[in-house]
Amino acid sequence: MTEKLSRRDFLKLTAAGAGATAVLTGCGPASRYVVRSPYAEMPEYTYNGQSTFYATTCRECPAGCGIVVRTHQGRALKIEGNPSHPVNLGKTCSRGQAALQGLYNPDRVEAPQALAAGDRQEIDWDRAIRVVREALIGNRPEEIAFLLGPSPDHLYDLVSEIMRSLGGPAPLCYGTQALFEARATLVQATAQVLNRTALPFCDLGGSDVAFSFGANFLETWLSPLAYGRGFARMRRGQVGRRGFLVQFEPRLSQTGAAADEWIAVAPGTEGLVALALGRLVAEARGGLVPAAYREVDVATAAEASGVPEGTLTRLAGIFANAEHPLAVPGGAALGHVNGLEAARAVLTLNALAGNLGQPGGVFLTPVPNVHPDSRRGPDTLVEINALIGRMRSGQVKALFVHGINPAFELPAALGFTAALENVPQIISFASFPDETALLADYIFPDHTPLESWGYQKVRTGSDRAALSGAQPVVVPFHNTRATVDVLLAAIQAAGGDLAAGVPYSDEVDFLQQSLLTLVQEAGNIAAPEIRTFMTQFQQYGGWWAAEAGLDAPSTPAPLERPLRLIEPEFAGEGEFHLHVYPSPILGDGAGANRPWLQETPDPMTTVMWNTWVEINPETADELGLEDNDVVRVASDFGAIEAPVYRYPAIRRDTIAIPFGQGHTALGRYADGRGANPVALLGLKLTGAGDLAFAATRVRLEKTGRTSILARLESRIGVYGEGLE
Amino acid sequence: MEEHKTLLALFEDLDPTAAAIERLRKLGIPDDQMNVISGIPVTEAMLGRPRQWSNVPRLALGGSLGGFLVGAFLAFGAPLLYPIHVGGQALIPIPPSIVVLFELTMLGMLVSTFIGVFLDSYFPSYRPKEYLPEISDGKIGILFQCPQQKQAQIVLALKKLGAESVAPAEARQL
Amino acid sequence: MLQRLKLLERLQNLARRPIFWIVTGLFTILLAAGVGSGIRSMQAPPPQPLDFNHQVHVGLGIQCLYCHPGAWRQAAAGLPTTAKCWGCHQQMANTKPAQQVLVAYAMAGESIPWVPVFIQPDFVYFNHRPHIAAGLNCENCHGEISRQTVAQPIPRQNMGWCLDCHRGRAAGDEQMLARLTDCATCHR
Amino acid sequence: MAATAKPIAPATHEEHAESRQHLMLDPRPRGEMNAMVMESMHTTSWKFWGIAFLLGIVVLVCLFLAWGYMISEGLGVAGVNRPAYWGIFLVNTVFWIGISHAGTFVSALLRVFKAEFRRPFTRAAELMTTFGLIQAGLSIFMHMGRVWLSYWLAPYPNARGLWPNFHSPLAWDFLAINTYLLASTMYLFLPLIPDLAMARDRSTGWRKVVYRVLALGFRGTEGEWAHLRTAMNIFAFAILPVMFSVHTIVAWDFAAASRPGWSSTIFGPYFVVGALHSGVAAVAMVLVVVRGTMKNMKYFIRAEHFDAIGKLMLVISMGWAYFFFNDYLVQWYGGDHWTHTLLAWHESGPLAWIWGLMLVCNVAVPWFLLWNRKIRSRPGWMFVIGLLINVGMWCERYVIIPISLTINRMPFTWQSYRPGIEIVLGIGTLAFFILLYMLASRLVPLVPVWEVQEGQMAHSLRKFGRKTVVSVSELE
Amino acid sequence: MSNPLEEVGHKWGMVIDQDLCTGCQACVTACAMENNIAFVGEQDAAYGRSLQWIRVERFWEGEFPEVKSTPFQPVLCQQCGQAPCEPVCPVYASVHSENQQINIQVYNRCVGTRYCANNCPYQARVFNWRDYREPGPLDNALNPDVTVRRRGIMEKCTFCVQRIVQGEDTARAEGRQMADGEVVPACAQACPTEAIVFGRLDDPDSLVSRLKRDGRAVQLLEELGTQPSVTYLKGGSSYGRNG
Repeated sequence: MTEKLSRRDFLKLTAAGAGATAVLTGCGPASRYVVRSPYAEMPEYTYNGQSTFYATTCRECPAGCGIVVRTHQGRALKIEGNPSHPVNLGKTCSRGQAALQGLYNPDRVEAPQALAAGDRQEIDWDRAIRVVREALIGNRPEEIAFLLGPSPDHLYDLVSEIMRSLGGPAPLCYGTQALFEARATLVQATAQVLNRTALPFCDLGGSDVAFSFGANFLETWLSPLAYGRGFARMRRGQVGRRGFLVQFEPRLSQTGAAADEWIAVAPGTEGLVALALGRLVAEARGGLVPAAYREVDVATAAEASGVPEGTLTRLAGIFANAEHPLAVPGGAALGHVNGLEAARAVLTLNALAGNLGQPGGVFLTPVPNVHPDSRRGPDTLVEINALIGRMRSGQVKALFVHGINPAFELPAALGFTAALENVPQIISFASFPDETALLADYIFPDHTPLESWGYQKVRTGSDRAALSGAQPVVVPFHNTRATVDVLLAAIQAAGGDLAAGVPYSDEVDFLQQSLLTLVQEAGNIAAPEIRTFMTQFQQYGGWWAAEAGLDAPSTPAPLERPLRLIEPEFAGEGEFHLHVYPSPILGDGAGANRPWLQETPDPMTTVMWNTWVEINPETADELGLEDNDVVRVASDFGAIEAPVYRYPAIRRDTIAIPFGQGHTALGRYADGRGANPVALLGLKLTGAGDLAFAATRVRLEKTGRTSILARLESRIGVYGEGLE
Repeated sequence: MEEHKTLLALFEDLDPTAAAIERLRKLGIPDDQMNVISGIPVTEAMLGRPRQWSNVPRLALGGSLGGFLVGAFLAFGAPLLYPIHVGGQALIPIPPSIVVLFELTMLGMLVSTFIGVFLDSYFPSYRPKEYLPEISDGKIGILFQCPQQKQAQIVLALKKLGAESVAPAEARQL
Repeated sequence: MLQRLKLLERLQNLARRPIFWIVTGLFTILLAAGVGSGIRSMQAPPPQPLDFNHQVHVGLGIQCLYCHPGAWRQAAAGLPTTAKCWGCHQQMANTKPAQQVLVAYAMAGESIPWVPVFIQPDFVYFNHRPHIAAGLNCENCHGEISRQTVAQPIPRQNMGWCLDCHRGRAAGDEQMLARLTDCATCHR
Repeated sequence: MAATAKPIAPATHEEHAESRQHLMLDPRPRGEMNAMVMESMHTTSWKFWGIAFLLGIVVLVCLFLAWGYMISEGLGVAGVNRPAYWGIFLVNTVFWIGISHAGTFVSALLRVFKAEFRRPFTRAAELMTTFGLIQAGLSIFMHMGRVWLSYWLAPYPNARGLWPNFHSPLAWDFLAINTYLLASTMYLFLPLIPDLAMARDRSTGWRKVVYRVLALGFRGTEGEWAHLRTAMNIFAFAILPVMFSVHTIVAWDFAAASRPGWSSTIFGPYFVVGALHSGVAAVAMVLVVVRGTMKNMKYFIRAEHFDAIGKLMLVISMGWAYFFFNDYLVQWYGGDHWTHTLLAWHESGPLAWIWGLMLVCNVAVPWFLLWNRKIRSRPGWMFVIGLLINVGMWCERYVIIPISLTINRMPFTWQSYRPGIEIVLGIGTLAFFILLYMLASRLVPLVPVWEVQEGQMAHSLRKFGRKTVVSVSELE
Repeated sequence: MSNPLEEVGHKWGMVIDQDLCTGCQACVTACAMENNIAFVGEQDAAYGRSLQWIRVERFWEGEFPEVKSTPFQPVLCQQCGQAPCEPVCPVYASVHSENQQINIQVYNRCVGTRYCANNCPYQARVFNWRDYREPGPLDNALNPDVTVRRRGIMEKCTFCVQRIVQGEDTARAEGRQMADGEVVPACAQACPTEAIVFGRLDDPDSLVSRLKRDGRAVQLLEELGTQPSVTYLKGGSSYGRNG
């Protein structure tokens, strides 16, 4: 017997109602004839005027945080952290908070669409499933390609299974977010140093001195909320000892701003600094300098990195004297041609500190026992490039895209968009009309995460093995369908060996079968059989091990191998290093269509709604650049234009541009806003085969135009403009 | 009772007017049966007339008292009707109350003064009255009631004193 | 010129003619009727999809809370679902027009689009629970619904109306008065 | 003594020729003056109607349409922002209230002190008070975010059980401005009654009807005059403190706020003097226009009047400079960090030119020009100086409101103010003021003839040895 | 035992540890989502018209390469005990809640004089310069417990008073006292480092009361005597390994 306002009435009540009523405040309510339709039959768990909370997983980035969504009469109202979820313990970030604006975004793909004669037409799902079926069985298996996002989720596991069953190539998973985190490089370095193909977990909370080499772990890196919690624990200190954080990076990031010291190292020399520090630490400790550091020359490192030797010695002293020192590799430090070596150098520093598997040290996160045969890390640019090569040469007949927007995210130099033209059938599962979806022949929109079932493996960030669970918190808002269901329906329609190899009736069935392996494991859920397990899985928002515990790396004596760093190399010509970083607010650009993310100020520059070019004020003075002057940033691979932000904390030889804006699609809030810096990136690779995204040089040209950046901060009050 | 007639005598100057009034009085017309109409404020003293009584000052005083009371209600009474605390200030703060009291006292005084003029002068009244437009051109008129039998005598006397005209006053639409 | 001079007099003459007063009177009546109907529409019971007879139902001994169970534990009292109505009505002969309407809704499985009678502006956050908890009866605010057929609104149920009662209940208790007259109690 | 003051001596007499420069010593028969004033009201060229029409269009577009647009769109179309929450609307409000002070000042204060030069232009000044206050009221309503609820400011029993908050200077403002508007309108009307009666006696047609209604049946009996005189005396004394209170309360709106640069105890008198500064300058401008455009006004408004107003302007300018310096010195000497930042922002910020213009127009211009009697006596000069002073005073309010609001104690929020639709609406109020004044000049005798005649009667020449001097007698 | 049903009046307060604040803006977005704050678009945002109730301030110290940003400072309505914004409102739209000891803005009473915003030394108030309506279906996520504001209305942080009132009502309904941390505003709830702590200042044992007694506790513009309910923990961010 619930009063359920229809959506139209809700509009009336809220937006107009509050307004119109206020006019007639003295005269009585203006919304006199609002009609309220109570339910014909009361749905379960729904009470009059009371909110219902559903636990699910935030899918705005690959970290896999648990969230609880407040729903009210069938509408999702607010996202809150899941307090018992081991990744985020009840906390949320901006992007998670704004996920509702994805669900209720006015620019969603509302129904399956087909491109016919250059026109987009809505089709029904039956036809969509026929199209998918044809694409799956009408092509040879090696002519089918799946390009998925970086999240280790159930879709990846299912597609892996399908492709295995078909005998085709494994799905590729990639994303700019993973690229800027240098995931692939880090995973490979971990494999080399710590002997496991996994992401390391740095126990910031247990350390008292942490040196971060480019890892922007408070913004986007790996698991910002987990690291944020670690940072807080470190700052609160163990026994009255406040943790000390030093950040090595050419441009002061938000993490650097929260750190106690920021060392502006020259781009590409972070690894060199790590090596020099290692040697100095070893020397400070006394005794023999390990083999790893014997070839290191501190003076050369100081010269190349621009960090005075005295500073290095001082920092090495702090590191050496710390009880629980920790070195964190990540981000742009690994985005150079020597990125893999840099990552190894930093990880080796931990070995030197002796913190591997110790509190305040480096751990490896156990992975829940679900589809253990799935791959562990994201693919590298080399593999993406190979796919593009196959596409270009017409070897790919059907391309399925989900969870990634390659036309926007991949460096323009790769030529993905051009290669698409040689693919006869492109099927996008995007929920939003993004750049890739608009180039696709079909858009079969998936539900947005809050309408979806699923699970996501927690790669890092939690203190135990964890599988984050997702369930719909509201009924699908539009005529969308879960991609897993579409694939399964197509496979069932295809029948034959394929259907036999992928024996799931629908998404929930797939989930239940996948989770079967967990029923017996000791975890938060004690259920004898899968149905009960599933209920509790939904209730808790996932499964996680009963006991906290991370794996200690088994190291094959990393200190015994001499560490060498190749000279950094840079793509293209220009007087500036280009430092592209993912916007802490917009992430990989998928957040650009959430108006509130657009209006949430960037933490460091407080800019909203736009892209900017950060440049050292002294350099700007030399070039005659003022704030808001639009400059043309050109590399050998492309050029973009954006207004200048005179950023006090960036090296003079570096300019920085946030990634996330510059969409040419994705709806009204993203389209035509800002510029996309991936257009500038050259194609140097790291030792791990991933893109060396920080190794591009660019040139600046004044355009003579100005464009006012919307910033929250006052240029008068913060920079004294007009007051001198 | 004798028959009375209302006459209006017009004069050019102040002096003859004053003399005429003196003369009328001597002829037995009491002050309360005379009135002077002029285009400028001719004071009673100039013409040797008894001082006019005005209620305006009293009304102003009463009005200011009324205004003060309204102000006192707003300043001291209204906050008690729905006590709302703001900014850590007292519910009834003294300095702002003084401002309220002052403004409403003055408002009461000025409004009642204005109304006082209306009351005392019987404004507005659009009934026909004894009047000549020449008065607003600077002439001074004496409006008086005289017994029928004395009329000729008085007219003659006034003419002698310089009256431009002495004629039975006709009530006319102003 | 002279004619013009007599404008006032002509106005006065006009005022003496009956047609003037008839026209003026009609105009005034129309105006008043407009204003009156406007106000009435604010206070009159809105048309409902079916003329639910409260008197009969209460007379049968059905408690208010049976159909509006939200009142004792949450903000909204709630309206009954079609299923709840049908629970009883399927066992009887539904012959009256209103019952026929109910049958139609129940057969179609649709919800009945009730028009709420007691509504507050959107910036007023009324909560039934504390009112019931404070020992108030439904009739205190909703009037003699048990003697009405279709529910009737109470005129001038405005902020002063609420405050009067709140003040009365908190008489002599400073803390309670502070709570019951706090702006945030109703406005957020 | 004559009811119609007569020339003291033939005009040809050389000794008295000079004294006839004074209006009070150049009497004309009342009838003639009446005719002159009536003629000045009725002589209307096509140019007048052309200008009035244009102004009407400006008022319609710039005031009513623009305001309607702003009401429907919200204040976003104006330039107000955080932290400059108050912008040109309040600049205009203060400005117009300042203008409105002139009427009361000239009329009441000079009446109280029996400054005889006031006589011919008290009405012109009082009209400015009323019309200026209307613009001030409009401006303050424009400023409000939800103007349609502005009646909540009025104290009246209501269903919500709520009364206005008299802790708020804005509530005082509401009372004070309303009191002042009512009082000044009544004060305009009372001395107008005899002149309306005069006009009634001399007009025909619809005007006759209007005047008959407005003159309330006034004949000029002893009683009527006595009540009127008493009331005018009460008004002259009582309206002065009201006038002072109005602008002081406006100043308190700022001074009571805890903001750097605003929190100043001297703001009350400083604002009052500032108001007189702009007000008297505006009177000078209006008189120049009235004298130049209306028939027969050269007789009533003479060089002596401009001379006197010029002296007043000079004195007030000095007073303004004194208060400004006082305020500045204390802020400069004892101010905290924020106050010093604010002063630097005034003096060397991007809008420092406004601050400079304020000082030039308010101080330098009057001080360098008004000491000169020849300049004071020339209407053209007086118009320009009056205009500059008004520009200067507008700048002063602009400096105090939006420019000062940029600087607060939270430097992270400092933002400059860029006017938007306020400019259009400001032009609208100016046009509305001029339009109202123009229309009033056709309906209301701009010169209080009876006051002039009364003055002329009271003035006489007396010989002290060889020198002939003016003497004034007290008629009351 | 006192009857918890009759228990009224809490003094709510907040402590923000600037040493823990990472400037991540989660509080800003969370606040917007909870309180139906409208977004204003680029142009108005550039002109100081954004409607965030909480903002994270940061300044710069020093010159490159020794440059550092000052510790992030989230600034929200300080819920002053003696609030300068309250007495200046002519219509009692900005009033002190006796019950919650916070400063509340009654939106439906506001006539938009913006005096309160001028008088707020913390510049914590924002004004609806336009009707920033959220286009459908975005408005599905509007919180029904918070009034949707229209143009011409001043608004500001309320300490999520809707949650406080609801929490109090729930506790009263269940006949118990409120537990520490039972009610938190959206910002504190989201804050990844728990730099924002919320609770009852009238309870000496609550976390917020204990943190407030910390030696690092300061209040913004203390010299003005506004008695804010928000306390900042400063310091500890220089070298200070033993901060």
